[in-house]
Amino acid sequence: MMTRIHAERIALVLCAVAAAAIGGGCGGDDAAFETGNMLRFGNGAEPQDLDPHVVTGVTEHRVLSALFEGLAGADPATLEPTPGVAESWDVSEDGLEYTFHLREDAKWSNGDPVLAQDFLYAWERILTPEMASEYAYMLFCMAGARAFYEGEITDFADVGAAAPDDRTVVVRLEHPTPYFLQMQVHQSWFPVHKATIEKFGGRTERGTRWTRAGNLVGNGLFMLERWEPNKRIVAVRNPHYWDREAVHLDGVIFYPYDESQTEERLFRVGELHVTSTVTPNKFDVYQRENPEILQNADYLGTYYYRLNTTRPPFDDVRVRKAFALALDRDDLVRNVVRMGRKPASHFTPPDTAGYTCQHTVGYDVAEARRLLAEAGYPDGQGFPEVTLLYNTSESHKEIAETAQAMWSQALGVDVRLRNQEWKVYLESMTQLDYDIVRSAWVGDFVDPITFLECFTTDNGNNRTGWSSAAYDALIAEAVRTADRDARFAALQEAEAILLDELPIIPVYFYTNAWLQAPEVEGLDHNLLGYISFKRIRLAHAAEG
Amino acid sequence: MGGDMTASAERLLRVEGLRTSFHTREGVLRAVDDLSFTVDQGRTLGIVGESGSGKSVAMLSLLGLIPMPPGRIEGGRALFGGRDLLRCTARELRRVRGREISMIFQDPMTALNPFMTIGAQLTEPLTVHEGIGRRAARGRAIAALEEVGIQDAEERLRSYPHEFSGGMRQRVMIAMALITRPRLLIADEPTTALDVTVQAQILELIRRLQGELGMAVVLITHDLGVVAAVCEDVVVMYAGRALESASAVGLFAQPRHPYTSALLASLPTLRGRGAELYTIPGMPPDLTEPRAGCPFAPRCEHAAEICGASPVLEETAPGHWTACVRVQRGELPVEALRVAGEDEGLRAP
Amino acid sequence: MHMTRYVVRQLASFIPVLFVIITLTFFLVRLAPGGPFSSEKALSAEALAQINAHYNLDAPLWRQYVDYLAGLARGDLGPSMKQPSRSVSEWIAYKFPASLELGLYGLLFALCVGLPAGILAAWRPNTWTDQLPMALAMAGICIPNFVLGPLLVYVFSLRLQWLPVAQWDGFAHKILPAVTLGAVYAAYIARLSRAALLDVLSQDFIRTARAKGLSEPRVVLRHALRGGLQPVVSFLGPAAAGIITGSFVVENIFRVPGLGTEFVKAAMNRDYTMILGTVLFFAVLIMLFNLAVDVVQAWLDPRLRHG
Amino acid sequence: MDSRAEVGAIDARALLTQAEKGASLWSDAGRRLAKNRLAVAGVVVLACVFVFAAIGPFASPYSYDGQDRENRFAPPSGAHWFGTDNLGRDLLVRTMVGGRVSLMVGLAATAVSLVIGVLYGATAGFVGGRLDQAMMRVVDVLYTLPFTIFAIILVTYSGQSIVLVFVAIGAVEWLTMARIVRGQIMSLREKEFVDAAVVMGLSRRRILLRHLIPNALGPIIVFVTLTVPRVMLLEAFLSYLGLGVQAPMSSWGSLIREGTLAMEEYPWLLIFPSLALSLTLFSLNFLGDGLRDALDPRSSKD
Repeated sequence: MMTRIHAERIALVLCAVAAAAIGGGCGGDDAAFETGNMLRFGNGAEPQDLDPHVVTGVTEHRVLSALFEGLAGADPATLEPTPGVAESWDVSEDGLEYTFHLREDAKWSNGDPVLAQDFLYAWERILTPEMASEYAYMLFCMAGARAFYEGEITDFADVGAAAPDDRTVVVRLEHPTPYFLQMQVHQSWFPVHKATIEKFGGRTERGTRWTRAGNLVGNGLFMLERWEPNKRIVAVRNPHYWDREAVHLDGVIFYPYDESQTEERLFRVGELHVTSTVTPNKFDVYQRENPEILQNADYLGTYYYRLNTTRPPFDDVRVRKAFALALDRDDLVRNVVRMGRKPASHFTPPDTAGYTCQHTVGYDVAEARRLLAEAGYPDGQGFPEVTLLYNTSESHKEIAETAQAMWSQALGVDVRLRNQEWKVYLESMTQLDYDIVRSAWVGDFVDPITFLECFTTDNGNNRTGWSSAAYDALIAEAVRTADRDARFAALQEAEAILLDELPIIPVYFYTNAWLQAPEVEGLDHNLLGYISFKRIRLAHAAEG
Repeated sequence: MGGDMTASAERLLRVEGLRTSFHTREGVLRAVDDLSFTVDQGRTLGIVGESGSGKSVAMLSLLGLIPMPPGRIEGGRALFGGRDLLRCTARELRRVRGREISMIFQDPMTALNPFMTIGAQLTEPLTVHEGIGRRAARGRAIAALEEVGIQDAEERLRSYPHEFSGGMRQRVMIAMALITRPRLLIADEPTTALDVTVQAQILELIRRLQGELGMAVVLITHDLGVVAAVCEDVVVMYAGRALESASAVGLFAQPRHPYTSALLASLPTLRGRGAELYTIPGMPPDLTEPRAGCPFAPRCEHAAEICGASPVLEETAPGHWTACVRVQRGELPVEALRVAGEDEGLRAP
Repeated sequence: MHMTRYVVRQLASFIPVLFVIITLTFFLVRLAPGGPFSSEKALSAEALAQINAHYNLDAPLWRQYVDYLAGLARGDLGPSMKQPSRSVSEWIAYKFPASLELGLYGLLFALCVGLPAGILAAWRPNTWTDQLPMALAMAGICIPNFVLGPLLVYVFSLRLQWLPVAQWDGFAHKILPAVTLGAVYAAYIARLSRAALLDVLSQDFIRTARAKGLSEPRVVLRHALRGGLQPVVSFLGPAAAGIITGSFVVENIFRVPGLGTEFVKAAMNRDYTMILGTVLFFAVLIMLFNLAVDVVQAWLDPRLRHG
Repeated sequence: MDSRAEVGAIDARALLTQAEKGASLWSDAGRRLAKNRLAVAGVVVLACVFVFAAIGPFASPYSYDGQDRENRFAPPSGAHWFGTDNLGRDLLVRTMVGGRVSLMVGLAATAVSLVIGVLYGATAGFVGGRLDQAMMRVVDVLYTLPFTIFAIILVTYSGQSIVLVFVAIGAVEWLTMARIVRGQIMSLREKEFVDAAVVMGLSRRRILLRHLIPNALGPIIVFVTLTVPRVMLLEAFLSYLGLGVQAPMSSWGSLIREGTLAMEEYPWLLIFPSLALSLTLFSLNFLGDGLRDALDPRSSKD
């Protein structure tokens, strides 16, 4: 009867384990919370952290822009500066000095007033070398910021930021920066609450508990109610927010679904109001069946191919040009990329802060063949085998497959495809260990410079081996120039050089597509994909 | 068949015309072909034959223990206590197995469940058939172990089979088989896998318990010596059939079938030391081949044309039945079947 | 008892093995191209230097290794480089419960479906009660979880609307992930237990059991099952360690906040400390499970108890 | 009755012949297999799948990478029996070509894991003791090393080739195989025929290869039929890491993965590659079952 005893014992243990599992699952952190007037927002991925000085991504930005507020806000559609913590500001004649006047009623979520020193504290923190902040360069337009970050100066007082009194912040700039106010919406310029940070660790310590729900003190529309990684982030009304009357939502729940299929399914059953993205296949379906739900907005990003100019055959500009001309972008975008995106015949997206490149690279097979023949490869004869490298993704793959087919058809050349896992791909790209590599650039702010400065000789984002003294000079000139027209003229000239030399082949300009429930109102889109939660309202909830 | 010689004894099991075959991918194998015999109460019947002669299959057929498929019982009757075992439902058969008829097997090393304690296995027939409590069953198990001569029985109940020697395991098997006091014990080569001294002990044990419990025993063996030592009646099987059936005394005194005679001749102990061993020429027949006539004919030194006719058992002497047509017809004098070296002969019990 | 001593000895033998695992992993991950902070937007050399210094990545490799071991000795797995809001131990502590729960349900499902299916199939081999469960098991093996998950969601969540699409809250949220996770294991268990049971059922002691007049259920469940469970148990040891540490695919489809994602993501991110932490955790689990297998095997088969 | 010793020897020999049967069974196995209808059907279907994959593409008017972008996502029709994919390529040809990769990977990687796993596991299980402990610790270590990293390093430092896929998959899959075989061998070691073999003075190598492994074939074959699908799907993950075949070439695993993404909109992209995979695995499974029955020394008893 031994076995029976054992069997009973096992059954008991199993029951206990199961009970523990069920009990553990149902209890604890799954307590119900109010979701009535809350925006259920698909946020794409899990934030790395909620420390504005640590994080880098768009995902984090959306959460942080609900929890913090900078000196200036931005119009959610046009990105024009709007008052934020500063109710007004003055700009000096030369455009190099900004004086911000902070509003009296700006408060932290614990009731403390938001003071000028909070901004200086934050900026010093992000620029302190030990903080090792990856986005510190966003502040480099500030005089001395770069030197401080690189350790050349150690006294923050020497950096161009000052607080003459509790309610005034003065910023001196290194060079004219037309997008300076707009950058205030970026987390790298947000203030942080000194007492909170230092309560949970050192000033420049990463990953302390200050960003946890219950600890985090912000100054935004909402405050952090709960943060369950990979489940949800709940932000609820901040009772101390100065403009609380203007906020319609009771809160936002951010759902981190990096699987866009899952996101779409949740949207379909009504669990999400907004998704972070939509797949091309679903885009087609919604466009056909529910166009009112589908949102699509221009996004400040360019998809392009880099060519390795340091080795044959792409060290020859004629070959580069032949490849660029042989790519039928219209066909590619219409049939493969889809999603309402636009073929790119230049690098900087059109109408970037009023700048549209006048020089273009088009689709001309005859010319492409002529150039290739001129380079010594008539009808592709003798052309070495080249490889198109991309990081693993379904969409990159299908674009690469199409490009391969187009080049083969138009030029008679044999392009092999090669996919690599993300970090390997980055390494190959950085080491110039490729022939052609899939690339993308998304602007940090709305200004052509964010695109064009990538291809200066020493820029870490160049990654093509291409170098042009004339180009470098033009970019440097544009950086120094305050006058808009003169600046744009220099940039036009620079981009023309880029498009003549073609170390890159522009493919298409991004758009941001997502699904949005009909009851969501006031969600405007802009080029940077920034979300402003202030004006969003849920139609049915407002009535009820 | 099966002798009216002991008319006084009550008939316990009567098997008539049992036919069992296996339907394998190679064809139909007739393992038991028209086998008949009887077992009388309290008596010991030996079934003798070479490996593959169908003796084990016949016994397993009675208890419904051959795997079906591929096995199939094609015909016959097996009357036991007023029932035909071959036509019992599975449930009825289960009530016979282990309660009225117990069986022990050739290899005690593999016949006991290695995953269960001796105690659990020993008491299982009791709990299943008699539904008695755990404590009572335990008591009976201890008694049963002591009965088969196992020391420290109480201790041993907690042991596992691998902690026992082969002989001990066979004792446990016997204890397990007899714990329900069955009316018939089928012992399928119970001593083949054991060494000589143990073999004798086990046989002696079976004999003793048979006497004490008054049960009948069917002893399957390929060893005529064992038959001579313990059996009262003998059936000689070859190729799935019974070739001869007699009392042990009668059989050893005068075999009435050439096969039996050849078997006896091949016993090493019956020959003088240093003499060449007698071997039966040829191989047992392939049971998947359809055949007619005497199955032993191809190997029989006395075979004649007439052996192509199918033989049936006939009583050629009182209580002595044979399936040899030539013996039945008197063509073959039984004296010709006497074995050499008979002087050293076997002393029947 | 022998078993206790065996367990203690095995536990002691873990330490050198873990040491080897840590060492190999530590140096292996550094061989993979790219680091935790390589990104599409290239960091300036200064920024990279700063951040490497912050995470001690600028020290000589042997130094980093020694420092890591020193931290380990203090029970400190270090900070996560790519998810700095929590330390590696905090991440494991946060994520493991969901994986464990999902894994247990998955395992429970696998056992509750797979074992009876295997027993049923072995009961009457080559009849429909054998072929139907085995065909289903084969289907379970053919359908990868990244297909099964969406299929189940499509049928049960989107069409029938019985169960939630994703998320990890109430019990209802756990059914589809558990089934998706457990299906292939159920199939494995069914096939393994059938094969093993058939093997056991052909052995002599089963004939003995039948000769005792036991009913078929009793023969199969009491006499054959223990032997038949052995291959299942050997399979389940490492499988269970794998299943309760989570599945990348299932967690992604159903958005389970589990550890499985971390194994893959940490590797993809080159989050060195996270990789080491999760590998170490997994190693300990798998060794414990293998030990558990040994113990269960010994319990199932008394012959192994004094081995 | 003083011939017991001799009888004992005869018994041992009988046991041995039974066990040896397992080894000498291979010739016999083919004959038995031929009588198993399901197994034969499995072989026939497998042969068809091989022909489908190997020769099929030549019989099609389409090529696996021929794009017809204006005709993308076309449902199955007379022109495209399996429909077309996201770039208007014929899915039938792509399924056939994908089969080449999957079949090759499935069989070769399984074979690699089988050979290593069986030899390793059998040795550990048979020798036992300290060596077994040490060998199993090695398995533990390898089992826990992060596979993703391993694959990434493999692709980085060895370039890319289909052979690497076999290596990568074989390298992980043999571990479980070794465990299972070891368990089997350990329990078989207890059986008498091993004692008999030892008594007969056979070398350990011979006992292992001719007596133990053949007797453990049942579970091994079952596990092999379980490994093939795992391996085929693992290939899809490896190609995610950049190991394996490159686009526009594909494999069943990758086709199925892509099909899942379009499951609701363009179901044929999931259905046909899945059918091809399932058909193959089912046939393989029937063949495996048949093979096991055919090779099982016990099934020849009586």
